[in-house]
Amino acid sequence: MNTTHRQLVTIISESVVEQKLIDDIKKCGAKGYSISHVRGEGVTGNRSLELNGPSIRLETVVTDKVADAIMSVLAEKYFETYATVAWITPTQVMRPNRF
Amino acid sequence: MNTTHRQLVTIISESVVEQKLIDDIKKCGAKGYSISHVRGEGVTGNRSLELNGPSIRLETVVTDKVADAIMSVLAEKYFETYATVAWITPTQVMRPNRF
Amino acid sequence: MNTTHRQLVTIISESVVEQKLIDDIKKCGAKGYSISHVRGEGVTGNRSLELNGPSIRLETVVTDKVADAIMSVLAEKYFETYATVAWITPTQVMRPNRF
Amino acid sequence: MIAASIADSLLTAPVIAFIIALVATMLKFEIRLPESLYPVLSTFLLLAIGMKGGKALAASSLSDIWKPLLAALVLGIATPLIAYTLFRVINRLDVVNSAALAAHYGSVSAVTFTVVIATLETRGIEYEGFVAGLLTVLEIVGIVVALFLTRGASSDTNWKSALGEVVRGRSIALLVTGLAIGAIVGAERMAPTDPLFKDLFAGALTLFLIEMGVIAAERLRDIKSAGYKLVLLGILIPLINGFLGALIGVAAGMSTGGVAVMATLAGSASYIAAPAAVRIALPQASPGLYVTASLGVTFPFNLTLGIPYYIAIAQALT
Amino acid sequence: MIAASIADSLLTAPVIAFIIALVATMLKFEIRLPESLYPVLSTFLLLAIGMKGGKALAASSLSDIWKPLLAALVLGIATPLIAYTLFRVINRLDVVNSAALAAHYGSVSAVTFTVVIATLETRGIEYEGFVAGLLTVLEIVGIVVALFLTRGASSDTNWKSALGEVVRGRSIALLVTGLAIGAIVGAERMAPTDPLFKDLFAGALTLFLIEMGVIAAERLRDIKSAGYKLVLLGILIPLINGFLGALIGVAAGMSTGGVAVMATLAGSASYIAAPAAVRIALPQASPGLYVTASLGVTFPFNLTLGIPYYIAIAQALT
Amino acid sequence: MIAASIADSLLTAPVIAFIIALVATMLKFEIRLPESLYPVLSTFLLLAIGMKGGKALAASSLSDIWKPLLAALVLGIATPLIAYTLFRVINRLDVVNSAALAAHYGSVSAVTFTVVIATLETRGIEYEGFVAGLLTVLEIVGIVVALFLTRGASSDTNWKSALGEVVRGRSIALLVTGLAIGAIVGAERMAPTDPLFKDLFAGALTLFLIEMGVIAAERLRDIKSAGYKLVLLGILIPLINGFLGALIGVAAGMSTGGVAVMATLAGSASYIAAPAAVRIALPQASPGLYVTASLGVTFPFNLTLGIPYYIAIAQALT
Ligand SMILES: Nc1ncnc2c1ncn2[C@@H]1O[C@H](COP(=O)(O)O)[C@@H](O)[C@H]1O
Ligand SMILES: Nc1ncnc2c1ncn2[C@@H]1O[C@H](COP(=O)(O)O)[C@@H](O)[C@H]1O
Ligand SMILES: Nc1ncnc2c1ncn2[C@@H]1O[C@H](COP(=O)(O)O)[C@@H](O)[C@H]1O
Ligand code: NA
Ligand code: NA
Ligand code: NA
Repeated sequence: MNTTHRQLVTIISESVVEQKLIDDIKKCGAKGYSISHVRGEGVTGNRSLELNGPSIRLETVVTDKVADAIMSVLAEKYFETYATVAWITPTQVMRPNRF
Repeated sequence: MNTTHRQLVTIISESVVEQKLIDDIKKCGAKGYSISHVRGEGVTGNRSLELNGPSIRLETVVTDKVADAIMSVLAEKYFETYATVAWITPTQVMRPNRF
Repeated sequence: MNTTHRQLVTIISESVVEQKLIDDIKKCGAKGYSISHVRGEGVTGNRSLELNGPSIRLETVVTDKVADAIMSVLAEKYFETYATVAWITPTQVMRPNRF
Repeated sequence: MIAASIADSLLTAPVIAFIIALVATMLKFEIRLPESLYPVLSTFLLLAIGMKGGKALAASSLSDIWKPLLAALVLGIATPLIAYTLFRVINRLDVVNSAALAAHYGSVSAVTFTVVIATLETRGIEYEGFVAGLLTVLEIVGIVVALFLTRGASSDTNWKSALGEVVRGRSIALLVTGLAIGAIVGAERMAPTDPLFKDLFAGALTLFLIEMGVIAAERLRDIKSAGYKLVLLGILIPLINGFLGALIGVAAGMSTGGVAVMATLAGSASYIAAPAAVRIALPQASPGLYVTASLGVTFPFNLTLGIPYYIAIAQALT
Repeated sequence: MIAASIADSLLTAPVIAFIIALVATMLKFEIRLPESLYPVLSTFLLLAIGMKGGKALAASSLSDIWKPLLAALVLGIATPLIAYTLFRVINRLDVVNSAALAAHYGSVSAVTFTVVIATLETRGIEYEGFVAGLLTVLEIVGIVVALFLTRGASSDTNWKSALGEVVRGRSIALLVTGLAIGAIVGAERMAPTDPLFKDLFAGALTLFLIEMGVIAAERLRDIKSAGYKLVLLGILIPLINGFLGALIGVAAGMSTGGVAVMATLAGSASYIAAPAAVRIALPQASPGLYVTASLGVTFPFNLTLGIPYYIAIAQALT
Repeated sequence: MIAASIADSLLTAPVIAFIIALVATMLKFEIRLPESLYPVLSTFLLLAIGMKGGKALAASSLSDIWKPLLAALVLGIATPLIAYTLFRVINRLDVVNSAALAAHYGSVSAVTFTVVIATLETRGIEYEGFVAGLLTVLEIVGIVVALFLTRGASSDTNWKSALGEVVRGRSIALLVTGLAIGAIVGAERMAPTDPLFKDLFAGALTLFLIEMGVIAAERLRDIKSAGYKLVLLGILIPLINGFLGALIGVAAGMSTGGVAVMATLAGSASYIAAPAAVRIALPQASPGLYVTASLGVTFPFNLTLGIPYYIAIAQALT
């Protein structure tokens, strides 16, 4: 089977930033993403906006370069400001041009 | 701690194919799976069947061989026909005979 | 981009054990976690407590040492007793002190 | 008089709710109902329609029902064939896409059915209570006939699972469950549940049509890429099939309201059962065509102009 | 006359809905209600039962209540012991599994309670309004007594969290919240909320029992592997405990309806609070046994034959 | 007499439900409603308020409305400025946090509005039906004015998306949708939907306030870290703004009930629209301050003591 290396970037953040975050990862070059919801705890324990719904969990499979760009944007605009956590996992995909 | 290598296969597809997809991964040798729901965007932007519910996200931890078989089935029966995306991540498990 | 290695531990278990499981992973040293819900099938097919809600899916990004500790606790207190499955995936994070 | 009839049909809470939601969504207002409400409301409406029909069935004899039932079967065969022919000839679509669309126009929209029922009641026009039974029959037959047109094109396994999908699927299952409960328990013993299943019906339908307005607005955006011929047929087929439905309803000896319901059933297009079945049985057909036609064109047309038209023919013919 | 009473109890919307859903699910029809509806309906029913009981409590004096309350406590101790003994002796189960099952039969099913209340009202049989308070007491006591039987077998921490689970858990918490609201606000000032909490009650129960029928059908499939003795005891224990409940109800000086409710509470088995508590406190006990017995056998039995039986004994004894 | 008025306001089902839920949650009882119910109830309440207002609007002329509308605009400008000044001067907060808080006190709480309406109806005090329209205006204006105070501090893009968030956001969108449906369809043709949107209103509000009690209890825990000055202002500002609202309502020639509503709108603080807008526009402001103040202090205060106070001033001034 013929697979190619890509990165899976998983981001947990406040639900109010959903649209903003989608715009930002697209600008970084992400061609697709999937969103679900999670609840949890972290260092800040910042649950302030629960009223607007539980946290979002966004995952996007992208190239190394796009993954880098997304992490930079997160560091610049999200980590300080919103309760945000992110991690990158190496993955293999078929149809590499789709990611 | 004594862990063994396995593959985590994550598949995002249309909700109408849920039963079909479960049958297919079982035929490939998957011994278990977990399903949740996501919404998102991709290359085709194919949201045509949203009325029947949001996309499914299926994950299954399997051996390398089974992962290969699943990807082949996806390539053959799903990638062209249904809005489907999949990726494979290397993982470690205990109790390897369960996967 | 400056990232550090961490482990993503993903645990699927019965919803009744949620609080217990959270307490246990915190004791092992996890600084945060995210929970969502899944349905699925496995070897035991143990769906006995569905009435109390679908399975939980807990993910926590931790150091190698904490990941080891969590797997040991699972082996000791969960694998035999509750319908539980878990896997570990290597990941990269920024802000390593948060995990 | 037709203008007054149109106004009468339009100025009900459900229809106005639909139009306002459609316009508001096009203006980018966020009025989507909570995710969990859509399946709850559709479950409620299907069960409630079924119970109502079941109570009426319990009070009917076979001699009341057999002619309308036969009429429904005839419509279930005729309407998809008419739709198929028109899509092939006028829209020059291939076999598979034409059959996919035919499955939608051969089947029915339970919501459109519900709105015509609510409109008849508001306007005080009587109809046969057992029509919910006909809805159930028509929902299945039309899809089966249309899929039959493509036997060659789709593999056997797909066929079976697609049919299972329709027959055992939620919408038929809930309608039949409601019918059975209503028929066995009977109107009198059902009375304690009336505050839920009867009194809340119009309000629930209004809420549901807010969501449908949002969904239809999203579909409207795809109309341009679908082409003007699809839009044309999305209006023409309801006019033709609806007229045929009215004629056959008259032939079956139904009342004015019953004829209007038959016309509406014949003229409406499925956008829940049919897409799910077609996606499984004919995966190569384009959802961009069939969902846009049934949900983006025919559904809004029926809700606003179609229903007054069906009622008007029914009144002219009976 | 018993046959007529059975027919009278069976032919209500909730019970028929349960049976039809059970049969339809066994025939593989997909009538599962939307996922989000189950918790909403159970919350609604618990709050509504509580409010009703609270209004009645506010109108009662301690002298009305103390005897039935004592009766409930006695039942909470006696019924799990009887169940425990029978499972040990007849079914030859080990201590842990017998205690796990005893916790279920010592506790109660709020839905079975709700159906007996609805049936009494349909048939015009009066009962003490404060029985919802007894439900709350019985739900806890039976579980505690049963878990007590296994002190050695389960670790201390599990004990505490299991008890916390039961006492502070959703079903008790919602019942008590409803009781408190009803008692403090009082019937007169609660009136504006009656269209929701009172009028919709029978309909909501009907909806809920559709879902319960689906769940019970899934459990029925496990019966074979559970063995015929479990099925036997799943019917015998309700008969015995129900009879005892009726006797103690009579001894407490309750009305015909009140005695029927006491019998039903004693004869019913928990399938929500008890499984959750037992899963935590006695993880080594097999859910395949206790969930199958309480939900697959006793619940359907009570809904169809048990309740008419309890009402019949109550009528014979008062 | 004020004591009687307080008792009259407190002893309604919604308020008692709120208090009991708040206390029960502090005692660690698990009475959180199912996750899916919160958005459904808030959608329902907003639409129902809107429809009611729409029906009243349809029956009003511009000459009835223009003065109250102007009054709402004046309040929308004055109340955030007062709040801003007090937080700056008394609580010595920085510009951004003061503006963030001002946005909350300049905007309104639809639930508090709903409770005052329900209370007025229970006590038989008349009010202008079109006040739901004023609610819509006030919800927006106050936030805009407050955000304007920080033009320098927040970037342009944030501004725009925050305003879009408010104007097109769910709560305004649902209110306006309800208003439009009610105004176009009219009271008479809306009647079939009354069992849902009118009769269930008080019950739905009661359910909703159970959930609000749980949420408020969780916020109460954060009060200590927020400081006593925040608590003080969370009570003082409603008293001041509410009094101002009553005065301006009298100046606009409104009825006793209308004046009470104006006072309540002015005195209430937003905890849905404002936090979402502020989180986007002023991410550096601390949610720990603004959510605690509006939801942990002002909301419970208004529900229990604020509303009787607003009604009392209205009765004194008219
Ligand atoms: N180590 C972690 N693993 C998984 N999820 C986390 C972790 N830390 C935080 N989260 C998630 O991110 C959210 C915000 O975290 P924080 O900003 O640290 O409060 C939490 O509510 C969790 O859902
Ligand atoms: N790069 C991606 N990363 C994560 N999820 C994706 C990605 N691309 C597509 N998806 C998901 O797969 C679904 C179908 O994608 P597509 O077939 O490309 O339209 C989308 O709706 C997303 O939920
Ligand atoms: N191989 C697997 N991959 C992903 N999820 C699994 C797998 N096996 C089991 N699960 C999940 O874990 C739950 C319990 O599994 P089990 O204890 O094997 O019955 C199942 O219901 C699934 O949700
Ligand atoms: Na049709
Ligand atoms: Na019992
Ligand atoms: Na205000």
